[in-house]
Amino acid sequence: MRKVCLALSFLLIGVLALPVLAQDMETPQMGWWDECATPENLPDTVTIGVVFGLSGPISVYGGPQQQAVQLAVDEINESGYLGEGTTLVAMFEDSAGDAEQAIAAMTKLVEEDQVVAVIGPTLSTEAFSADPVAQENGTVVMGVSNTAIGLTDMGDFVFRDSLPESSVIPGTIAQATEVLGLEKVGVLYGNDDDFTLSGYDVFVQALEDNNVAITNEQTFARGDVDFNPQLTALLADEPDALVVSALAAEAVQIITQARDLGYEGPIIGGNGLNSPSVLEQSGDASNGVIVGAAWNIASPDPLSEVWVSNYQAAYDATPDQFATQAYTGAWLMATAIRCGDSADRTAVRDALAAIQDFPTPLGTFSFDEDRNPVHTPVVQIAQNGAFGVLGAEE
Amino acid sequence: MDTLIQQGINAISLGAIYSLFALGYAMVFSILGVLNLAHSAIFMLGAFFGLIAIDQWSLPLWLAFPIAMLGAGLVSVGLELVAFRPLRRRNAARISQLISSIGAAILIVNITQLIFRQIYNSTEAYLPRDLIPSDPIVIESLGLRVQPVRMLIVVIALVLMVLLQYLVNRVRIGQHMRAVAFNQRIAALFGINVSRIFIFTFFLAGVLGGAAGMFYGVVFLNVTPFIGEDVALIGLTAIVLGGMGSIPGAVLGGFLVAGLQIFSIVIGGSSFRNAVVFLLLFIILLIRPQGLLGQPESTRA
Amino acid sequence: MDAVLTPLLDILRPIGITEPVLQFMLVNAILGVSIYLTLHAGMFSLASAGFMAIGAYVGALLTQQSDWPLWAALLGGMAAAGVIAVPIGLPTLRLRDIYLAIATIGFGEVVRVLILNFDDIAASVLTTLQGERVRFRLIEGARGIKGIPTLTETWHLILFLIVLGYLLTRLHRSRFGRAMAAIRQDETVAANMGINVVYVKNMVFILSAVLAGAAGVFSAHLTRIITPAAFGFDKAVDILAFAVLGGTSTWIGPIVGAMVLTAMPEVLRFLKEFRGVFNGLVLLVVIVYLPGGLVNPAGWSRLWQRLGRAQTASPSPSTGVD
Amino acid sequence: MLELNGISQSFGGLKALSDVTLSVPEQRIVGLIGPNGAGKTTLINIISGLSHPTSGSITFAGEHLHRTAPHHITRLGIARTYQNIRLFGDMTALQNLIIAQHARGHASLLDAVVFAPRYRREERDLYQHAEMLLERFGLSGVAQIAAGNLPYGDQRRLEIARALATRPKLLLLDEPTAGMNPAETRALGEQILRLREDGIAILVIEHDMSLIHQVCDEVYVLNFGQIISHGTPNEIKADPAVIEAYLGSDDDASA
Repeated sequence: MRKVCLALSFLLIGVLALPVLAQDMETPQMGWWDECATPENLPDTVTIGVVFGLSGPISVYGGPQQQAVQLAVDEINESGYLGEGTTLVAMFEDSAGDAEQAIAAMTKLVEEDQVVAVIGPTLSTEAFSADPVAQENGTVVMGVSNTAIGLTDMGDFVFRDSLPESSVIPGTIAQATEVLGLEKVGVLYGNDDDFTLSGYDVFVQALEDNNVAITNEQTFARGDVDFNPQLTALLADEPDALVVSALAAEAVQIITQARDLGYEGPIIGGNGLNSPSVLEQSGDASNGVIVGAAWNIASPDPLSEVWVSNYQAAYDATPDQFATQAYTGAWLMATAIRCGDSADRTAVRDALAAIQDFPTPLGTFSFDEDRNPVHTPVVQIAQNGAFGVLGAEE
Repeated sequence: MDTLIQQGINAISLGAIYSLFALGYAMVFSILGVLNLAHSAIFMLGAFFGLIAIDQWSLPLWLAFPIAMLGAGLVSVGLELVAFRPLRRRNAARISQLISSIGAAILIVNITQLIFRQIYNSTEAYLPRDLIPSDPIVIESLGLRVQPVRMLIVVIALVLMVLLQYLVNRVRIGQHMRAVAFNQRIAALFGINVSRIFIFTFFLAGVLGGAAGMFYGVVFLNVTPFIGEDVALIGLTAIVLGGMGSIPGAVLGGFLVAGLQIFSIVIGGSSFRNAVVFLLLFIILLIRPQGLLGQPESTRA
Repeated sequence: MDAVLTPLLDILRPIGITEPVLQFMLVNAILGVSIYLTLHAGMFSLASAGFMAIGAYVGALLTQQSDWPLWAALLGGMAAAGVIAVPIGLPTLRLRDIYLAIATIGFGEVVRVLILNFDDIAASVLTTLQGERVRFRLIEGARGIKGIPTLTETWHLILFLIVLGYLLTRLHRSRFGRAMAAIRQDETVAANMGINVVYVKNMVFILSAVLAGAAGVFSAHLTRIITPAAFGFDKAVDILAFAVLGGTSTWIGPIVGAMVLTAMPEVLRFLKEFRGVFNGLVLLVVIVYLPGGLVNPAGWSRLWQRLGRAQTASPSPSTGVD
Repeated sequence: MLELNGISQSFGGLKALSDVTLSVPEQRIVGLIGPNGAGKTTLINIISGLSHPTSGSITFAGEHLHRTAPHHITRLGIARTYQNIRLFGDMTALQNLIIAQHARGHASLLDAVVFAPRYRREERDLYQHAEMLLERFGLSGVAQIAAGNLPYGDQRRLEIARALATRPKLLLLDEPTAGMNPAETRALGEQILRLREDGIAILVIEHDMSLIHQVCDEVYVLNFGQIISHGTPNEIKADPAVIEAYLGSDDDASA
């Protein structure tokens, strides 16, 4: 299996060097999926709406997400994925991380612009505000970074391609406990943020399930930059590992400051720590950071590698997990439109729900009956500035 | 005990940043009687200019630092000219000036956001990690680990504060500032160019705010157009705690808020730290409505 | 009601104001009036965001957990905000100006922190009482209360504002309203005129809290989810901007200010990434040229005169820069 | 009517008043004179409840005023004016007089909302009384002008009218003629005398001795926080202690 992958990777590098050839050769790249025929009944333009946090602090995530979707849309149009003469248009709206603006943006897209489907919003809290607007209008809305529990319970038009924390973290803890022999840990989490707090909930449950004791819990608030007080308190108990539920910017600080305080043990994190900036910015300090996530930049999946290099070529930056999920989301949406051969909202919903075993940068992707994603998360450990599979070394 | 000393050092270095930031607020307030809510944007610009100087122009830190301060100072003067002076001319209520400063802050943050996107294709960027040697100074006997950058900040902050104190008390323009703060009309009668003093005050406030922002960037490396929001409320709390418009009060307030935040984490966990800060503020205001080092209100009337 | 609303929305929709936007404009108008009341009695209070949070949480719990109808939850949320305003106002309203502003912001911050930690506090209290570990989830901290039914309808808000407008006109013609105005102008003299300053200030503070509570209930039943982050320092400053941009000389001002400031980001959506820059620019320019706010005839006529002068003197360009 | 007994007041070690005993009988006009900084305004502030004495007692119409709130004192029947005019500048002259009748009214906010008969009757009465006062002080013509825009003399008279609008039994006037010319002063004196006929007792602080002579039944002299003399205007004028107190001071006491 591994050999096949390796071979594919080599092939891919060659393909990248000769993009023109790639089209002809039908090598693994997005859009390569032969389960449904090229659509014939689509209008000249199919417009999908995209709601991301493009201004304010949330734009750190929303900005790359927008670029990812745009990249996907360009690829889809160039490859004629929706058939000759059909152009996919993404209409972007900013929600600024604010529930009211998310509702307004969603209403504008769904009711005024009459888009076929919507991707977004960036935050779970925005999704809980705005997704019902789409649901009430019988329009598909797909979260690409919403990890909160119960999101898709809002209705049969609500989808997401982002693995909820509850599908990622338990595996991470189980594996880490096994490999590292954890007995007691200190927990540090952001308690004023939905994302980090839900992550904390799942961590605590998972630690309990694996009989790992929690010596001390500390919290921080979004925008905090000095974690010395919390870390000093946590490290006083000499834990086997630090468990951290934080977003990227805070995670960098936590990792570097913990190392500065002399802590050398493992640091276990969730989705939030899974950002290229975490590794880049914390340098050697990141050695021993264990991350369970839906996707990682080091993923050996050939589609993932193509995606990363395309993104780098287009924007001169490395994509993070949320951007990858946004990119995948756009492709999933296009695939639903293609396979449904219709720009009708309900047809798109049905076609999307039917997607099974679709090859994506996230791995082989399916929706379950609750419109949640099914694919294998990865548990990885940072060594010398790069991620490797946990337990695989030595 | 070891942790307590360690936390004490944390509190002092954080307090130094808060104090420098709060000083700018306090100086503008002492002269105008108006809160400059755009001061947090100036703080952010300090970090931003520092980032540009180091990351884009590859300048050394010792050169980037004055550039950040100067840049922040100049934008601060721009604030006075655009957001405050026209309103003063129209005898507008102070509350209108407060709102115009909010408008200016929104403007600055959004423009910075656009520039960020242009340069970094993102709304965040990081200062290089090896800017200052990060090997901590270890004092084994006390079990202490101190990052050099933190010591550096405390030292530079103290130097800046002493310089400011000297300027205000010993130099002519500083004395003119105090005269204008005491009574504009009388100061004008004595031949002091009041509008020049305003500009100078805004410049100084901007320089100090920019320095605080630059420190913040150097310590925490992560720079975004929004870091001002993190300190806006803290700075306000510091000057109210210390006494509005009092320069030593702002310094005291800054250290006090930092100390409280950190020790409430040590004692009761970090969930309540801002609540603890505000409860203390509340109690102090009820006992001393003018803040710790502020002048009683009756003397201003 | 629909007969009026539908054509109104048909006019507004092309410029970007859909029904939800209109609803938030109206909710914010209530908040504008809330802070206007305190400003009109000379109190620089920024507590409205905190009281809005209290109203939102109480109202949401009442409809969601106890199945109360909206009108009952509205009364519940208003009452809760009003009751909490009493112990807050009594000590705090002795402070003035910026000190009062900071103390009330502190109140909002404490409310926010309490909401974040409410479940933990309750859990630890229950744990000590019962002697075994108890898990408690009600307020949900930063996760927010989700799935709040969208019970607020546009006509509720319009009706509420109409009634509020009537009450405000009557207020200004009542003893109480005149006492408020007197306190704003000179607290000492007002006391010497036989006005019980402490009583009036506290009553106004309570009324302001009750209105903010109402806005909170309405808002919670529009946004479907409430999180403490929505009621922080930013919100407090926003509410202040509603009142000041609109102008505080009449009660119309804060309503207009709130509606304009709420609509602006939506109307400016076509500017894409320049939206935020323009938003700040508009706020700055309006307040610089109309320091008394949008609803302030004297300010407009002064501006008109200035423009007229600038035009007649246009040959020399320097006058425009002045 | 008003009895001050051994009033002392100190501000942080500084003694502003010491052992001041003074009384204002019913239907009398009592003058209070003294050099600048003698503590006259401090005394008025204490009587009107703005500050509380360190020691001593105040009785008004048989009631003991101990730490009584200012609005309560007004309701008991004491009204005052201010040395530097403190009108509600943004409001019209008429509105100033309406507000001053606050304690007279009883209509609640609810009455105003539903236009209760009580509210309408009360409003009518308030406006009538206000208009009566405006006429009495020759201000009818400026009723609708913002108080802050009135000429100085009008402002002085409006302030007295506003004090009267609270329907006091005792009126405290703090330098009512400051800034007026002799003719205006004379006219104001006439009006003060007429107030006495209406049954109002008056305590007047003045520098202008001509007014004191014109209106006062008796005079107290305050110097360095102490009463140094008490008697009829003529007795005071002859008191050597008073002359000494004023000597050397660049005061306009003899004007």
